[in-house]
Amino acid sequence: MLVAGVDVGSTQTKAVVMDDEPKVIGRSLTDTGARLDEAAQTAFELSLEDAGVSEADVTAVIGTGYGRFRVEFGDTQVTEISCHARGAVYLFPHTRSVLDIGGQDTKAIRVGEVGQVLDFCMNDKCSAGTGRFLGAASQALEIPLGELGPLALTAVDPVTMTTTCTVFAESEILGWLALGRKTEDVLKGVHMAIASRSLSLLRRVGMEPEITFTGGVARNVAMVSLMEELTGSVINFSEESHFCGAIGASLYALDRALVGAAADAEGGMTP
Amino acid sequence: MSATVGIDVGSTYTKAVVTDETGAILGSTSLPTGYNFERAAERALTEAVEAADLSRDDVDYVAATGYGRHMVPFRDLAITELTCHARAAHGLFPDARTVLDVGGQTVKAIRMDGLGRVKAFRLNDKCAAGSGAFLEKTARYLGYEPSDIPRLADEASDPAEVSSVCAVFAESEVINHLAAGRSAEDVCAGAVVALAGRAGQLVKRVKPEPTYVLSGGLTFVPLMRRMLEESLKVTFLMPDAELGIHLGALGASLLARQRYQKLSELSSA
Amino acid sequence: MSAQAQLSELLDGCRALIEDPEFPAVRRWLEANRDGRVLGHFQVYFPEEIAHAAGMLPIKIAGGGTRVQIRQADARIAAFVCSIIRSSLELGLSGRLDFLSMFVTHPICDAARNSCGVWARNYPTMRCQVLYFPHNARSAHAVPYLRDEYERIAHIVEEIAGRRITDEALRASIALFNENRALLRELYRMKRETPWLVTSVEAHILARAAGLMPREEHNALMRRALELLAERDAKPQDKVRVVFEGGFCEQPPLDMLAVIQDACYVVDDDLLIGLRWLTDDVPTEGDPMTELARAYFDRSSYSPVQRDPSKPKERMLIERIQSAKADAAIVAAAKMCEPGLEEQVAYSRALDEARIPHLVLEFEEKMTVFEQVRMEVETFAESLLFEFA
Amino acid sequence: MTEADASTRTAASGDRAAAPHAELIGATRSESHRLIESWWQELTESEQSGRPVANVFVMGSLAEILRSFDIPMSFPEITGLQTAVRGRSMEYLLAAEDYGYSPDICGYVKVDVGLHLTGREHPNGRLPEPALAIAANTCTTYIKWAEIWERMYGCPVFVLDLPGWRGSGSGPGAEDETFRNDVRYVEGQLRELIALCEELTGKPFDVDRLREVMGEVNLLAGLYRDVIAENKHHPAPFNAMLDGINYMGIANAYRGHPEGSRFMRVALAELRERVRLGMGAIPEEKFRLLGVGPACYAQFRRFLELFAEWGGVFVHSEYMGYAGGGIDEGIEYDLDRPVESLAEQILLTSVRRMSGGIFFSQEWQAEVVREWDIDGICFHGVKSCRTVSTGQPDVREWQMRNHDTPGLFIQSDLVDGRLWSEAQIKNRIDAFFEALASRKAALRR
Repeated sequence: MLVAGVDVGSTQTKAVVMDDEPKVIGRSLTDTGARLDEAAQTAFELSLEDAGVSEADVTAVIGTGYGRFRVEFGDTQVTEISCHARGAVYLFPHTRSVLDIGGQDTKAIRVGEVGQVLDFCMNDKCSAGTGRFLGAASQALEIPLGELGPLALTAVDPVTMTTTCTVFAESEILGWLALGRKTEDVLKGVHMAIASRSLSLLRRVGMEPEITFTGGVARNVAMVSLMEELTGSVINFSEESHFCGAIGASLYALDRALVGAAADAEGGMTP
Repeated sequence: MSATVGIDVGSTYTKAVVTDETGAILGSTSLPTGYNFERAAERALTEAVEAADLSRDDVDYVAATGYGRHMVPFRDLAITELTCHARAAHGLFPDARTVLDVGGQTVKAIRMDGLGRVKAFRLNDKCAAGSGAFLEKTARYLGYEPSDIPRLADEASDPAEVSSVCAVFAESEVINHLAAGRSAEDVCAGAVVALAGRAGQLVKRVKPEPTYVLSGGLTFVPLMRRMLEESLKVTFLMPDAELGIHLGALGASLLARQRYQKLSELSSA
Repeated sequence: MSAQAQLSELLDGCRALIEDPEFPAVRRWLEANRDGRVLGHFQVYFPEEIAHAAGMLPIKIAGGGTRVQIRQADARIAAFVCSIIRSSLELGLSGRLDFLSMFVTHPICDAARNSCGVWARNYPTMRCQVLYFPHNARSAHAVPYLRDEYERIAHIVEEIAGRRITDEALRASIALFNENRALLRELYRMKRETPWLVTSVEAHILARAAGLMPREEHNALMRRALELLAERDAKPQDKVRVVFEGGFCEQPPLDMLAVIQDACYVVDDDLLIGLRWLTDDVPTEGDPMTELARAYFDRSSYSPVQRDPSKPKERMLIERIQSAKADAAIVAAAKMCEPGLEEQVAYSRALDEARIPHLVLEFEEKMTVFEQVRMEVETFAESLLFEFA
Repeated sequence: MTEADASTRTAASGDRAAAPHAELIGATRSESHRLIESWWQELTESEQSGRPVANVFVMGSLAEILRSFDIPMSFPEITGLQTAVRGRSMEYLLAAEDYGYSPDICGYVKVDVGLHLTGREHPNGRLPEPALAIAANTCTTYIKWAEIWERMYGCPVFVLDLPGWRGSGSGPGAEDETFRNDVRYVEGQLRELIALCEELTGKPFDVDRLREVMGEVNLLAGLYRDVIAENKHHPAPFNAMLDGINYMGIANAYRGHPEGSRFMRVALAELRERVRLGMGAIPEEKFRLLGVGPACYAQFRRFLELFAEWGGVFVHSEYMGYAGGGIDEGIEYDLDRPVESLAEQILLTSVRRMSGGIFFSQEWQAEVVREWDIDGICFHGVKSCRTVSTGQPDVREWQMRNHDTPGLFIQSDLVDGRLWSEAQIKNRIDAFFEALASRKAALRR
């Protein structure tokens, strides 16, 4: 039996195909762009290709992310909070706290052993779009997103960035540069601002180890090392972190498919 | 020949304008500021003077304005761009009393007197900042270039409502309109309507008087002007696009002239 | 060492003190007084004499400014609340206020009243108390009520300090704080009459230090500073004279004051008005507790968070502008500060009527970028000074 | 409140509410509509006739004294809410912001100022000029708000100091010395208000009329408590964030007026009929919620839909406590010493429910979760109101840590639609119910 999960984010759309072991057998990553329904369809088809299977082989599909309602071919939708929780525990079974710094929202989730959401909290209004701090820094400093982390780690005397508002992140970065501060010190300041805000969110849900990073920012080495320093515990992250939402969605799809199969076996209607 | 120069050192572009005793524009230039404000100002001065086919010692007074106005060592005076905008608007339209500048990061509303002197002004408050940048990001989300905004906005049938003042949430409203399948034209027009609404509100804060002048980067979108005129029930005079970019530098050059004349009267008296 | 060198050393020391979120002067006092107890009080005014008379050290808790990054307070405080509430809680949650035996806040605004609940939940052992100042100031019952309220706080202080507050001790404390207030009034006379001798930033640093060190030390420091300032040879500059209004609770960053003083002389302000709330000496005869309570109403300044019909705030502001012979006013308010932002409209309308030019500004204690503020302040000064601009 | 008490209470008053028939269903909404209509009529008639009207607030209106002088009361919080529910608040917000008020301050204040700046033309009728303003310190913005009218109309402003909860530890009890001092202070202030009302109306104070009004409040408060208690049943017969708003509106506007208690009896009869028929506030009740903080009135229908779609109903709300005037646990005025008892009870309800009750509400919330069998708490922070919103994240975490009660935290505003972000709020609400569903499934297994 095969299932799939499609995570339509504000900037990128991720899709994953899994078998019932469960194991990931196909994945894809595309830019979301203006037409979210098309992005979902394309990502799904690419993941099928990657898995070497056809759409008919897939029993259930679940959409997640902000564009979850545009996954018209999906059976139902589940929010990315539930999916990131489930996906994080799949990737790292001892996960008890999950942190996802997304393009629009930042989420801190406390999870049970089977990936159920025990408590969650998302960023409040004035600190929305934390994930864009790094985008603002990359634009202001003209340095590719991927290189920000390693450069920040070389900082000696980081600036203290006090702004909460993302709209002013760029002008605060330019302000520090205009005062002659070194690029890596400003960059570490940016990472510290994001890390301290994420810490506040984790504290709102009462964080417990192990902590797992999911979503795009998870691959930023400086963010991981900073959070390990601030939380005093190991942070799990992996190349697969980017697909955590889609993995979680496909696991929910698997639950649905298994329940359906059991019901069919008894001859009853799926609930 | 006695000329004066105004240099507007912006965070992205530096502009310079040379004017004669009558206030006529002899030459101007515009170049990327880069990282060194002083070098950009120096190059802008040289290019503008060349454009006016004058020499450096024809220049009797230099006024600097804009973000980097304090980092121009060879200036005679630093003046803020608000004061310069008002003076330039007065220079171009003598009976102008209210100026609205819809720029990239901030929106400025100014009321002035018959001599182009600033009487009252208001800038957008912190939560309404980043208006210009928001419009550019909206274009990118729609998969278009900022230069497409004017066309898109004009072709809209039913502008999507973008109600949030905060640029971060306005952006996510744009994304979610797309998620709900709204057309790029309607979403783009919605963003312009929101910005025009807030800029218009700012004008009311300075107890505006006719006649009205509109300037700033976002005026390249015709819908912006139409919405402002509709909501404020006024008609705006507008400098032509080329001159619009140089308003700050022009105002600085005209004020340099006034200051130079005052000093020469004092020294000869 | 020359007088000028001594002055800059004194001022640099003060600046380092007020910018150090670890409260070094308090820790030095605790080392010298092994069983000393410290009382922290939030904005705006607190009758510090009551704590001092029991041997406690009263300390003004007024936010962490640009030096404290918020790591824990945002887990407790919602968005849309001013920065001083958030950073003051952060000072506590990060352990920087572990020396406090008691923390007192006041019903100045809804955010401050609400945050006392947050402090109490997060510090079950620390005595968090609300000193309920009356807003029905002209009621015949207001002074006796406030006297009972001071008495209530005094009993808790006695219990913590392990020492009774005698009338003599209270009168002595009142005399000490009278002297401090007189020295601050002298500093503000200098700001009004010879603003070129002391900058707005320097005056603010000297005044703020009062709330961060034992008042005896601050009196000595102020006497020395005033002598050195008087000897300064600085010449007057052609600058606009303005009054800065809006610093009664959250403080504007020092760098913002620096931007303002580049363009204008700030000849009077309401910065940390709580430390100068009583405008002249509290009588040291009669029942000291009643004198303190009466002084709160009858010998006090004004602020958007005290309702007193006999002190209409717009008239008081215009009097402050006229007595300081200022040409204009900067009417500022902290972001998200409900009382400050509401009063800003009343002040602005009243100044329009009185034809006094004024600039409306928004600020936050944690601001580090001043591009827009600099443009607004310079434009304002230009429009007043240059007849051509 | 046993069944016997209820029937004796209704039988004693012997009106038609006792008969258990279908026409009871829906009676409450038409009654509240009629009463709000006639309250507005009294305001607009006073505006034309020049009869002195008092601007008051829901937390500490002192209706007891005003009604004994027959002074009509205008509630700007209620009239402000009404503009938002009818989708008309934006024009008044913009009028106030054009006048100079900041986007950061209370939306109710701005809607009210916008109304005054545009000739007091409210969608429901023309608001009168205030001849008197009463502002208790249960919310310091009340005092700033009254100062705005003071400047506009020069009307006298009476600030009522109600010293609140002094800090950690339990609130004051009746015997506590500080409380006795506070009661003396409040009683002194009430007598000063009585003198002010005598001057304003030219009528002498009538203590018997005050006793009569306070007796009515005792009745109203008892019935209001019984109405709230009906939601302990499964399914809950009314939605605290919808019908509850009507009950609070009447409890304020008709506090001390016979129509107030009569309305509560009609509501009680309908609720009991609904309980008897098993009629819930929403078709299929799956999740019982406690609401902390008000709703977003600029998107009122959508706000309720986002919860109802998941079968979520607000069974109780902190809002019905403090914004109902602090009578949700009944009031026992001692009519033999009216003014002193009024001072005592106003102070106790203020400390327990309206000031202390908001900042130290964690214990009360935990008790409500037990008694009303609540599945989760929805904390709705609004930019306008720092009184209710500032400490919400702390209380939410406290509830989870100490009682394992799930709490949702969402944010928007009371009346300012510009702060309603549909996608973000829906995302959080959906995730909350997904978690509640898996929690309930785990309990079943």
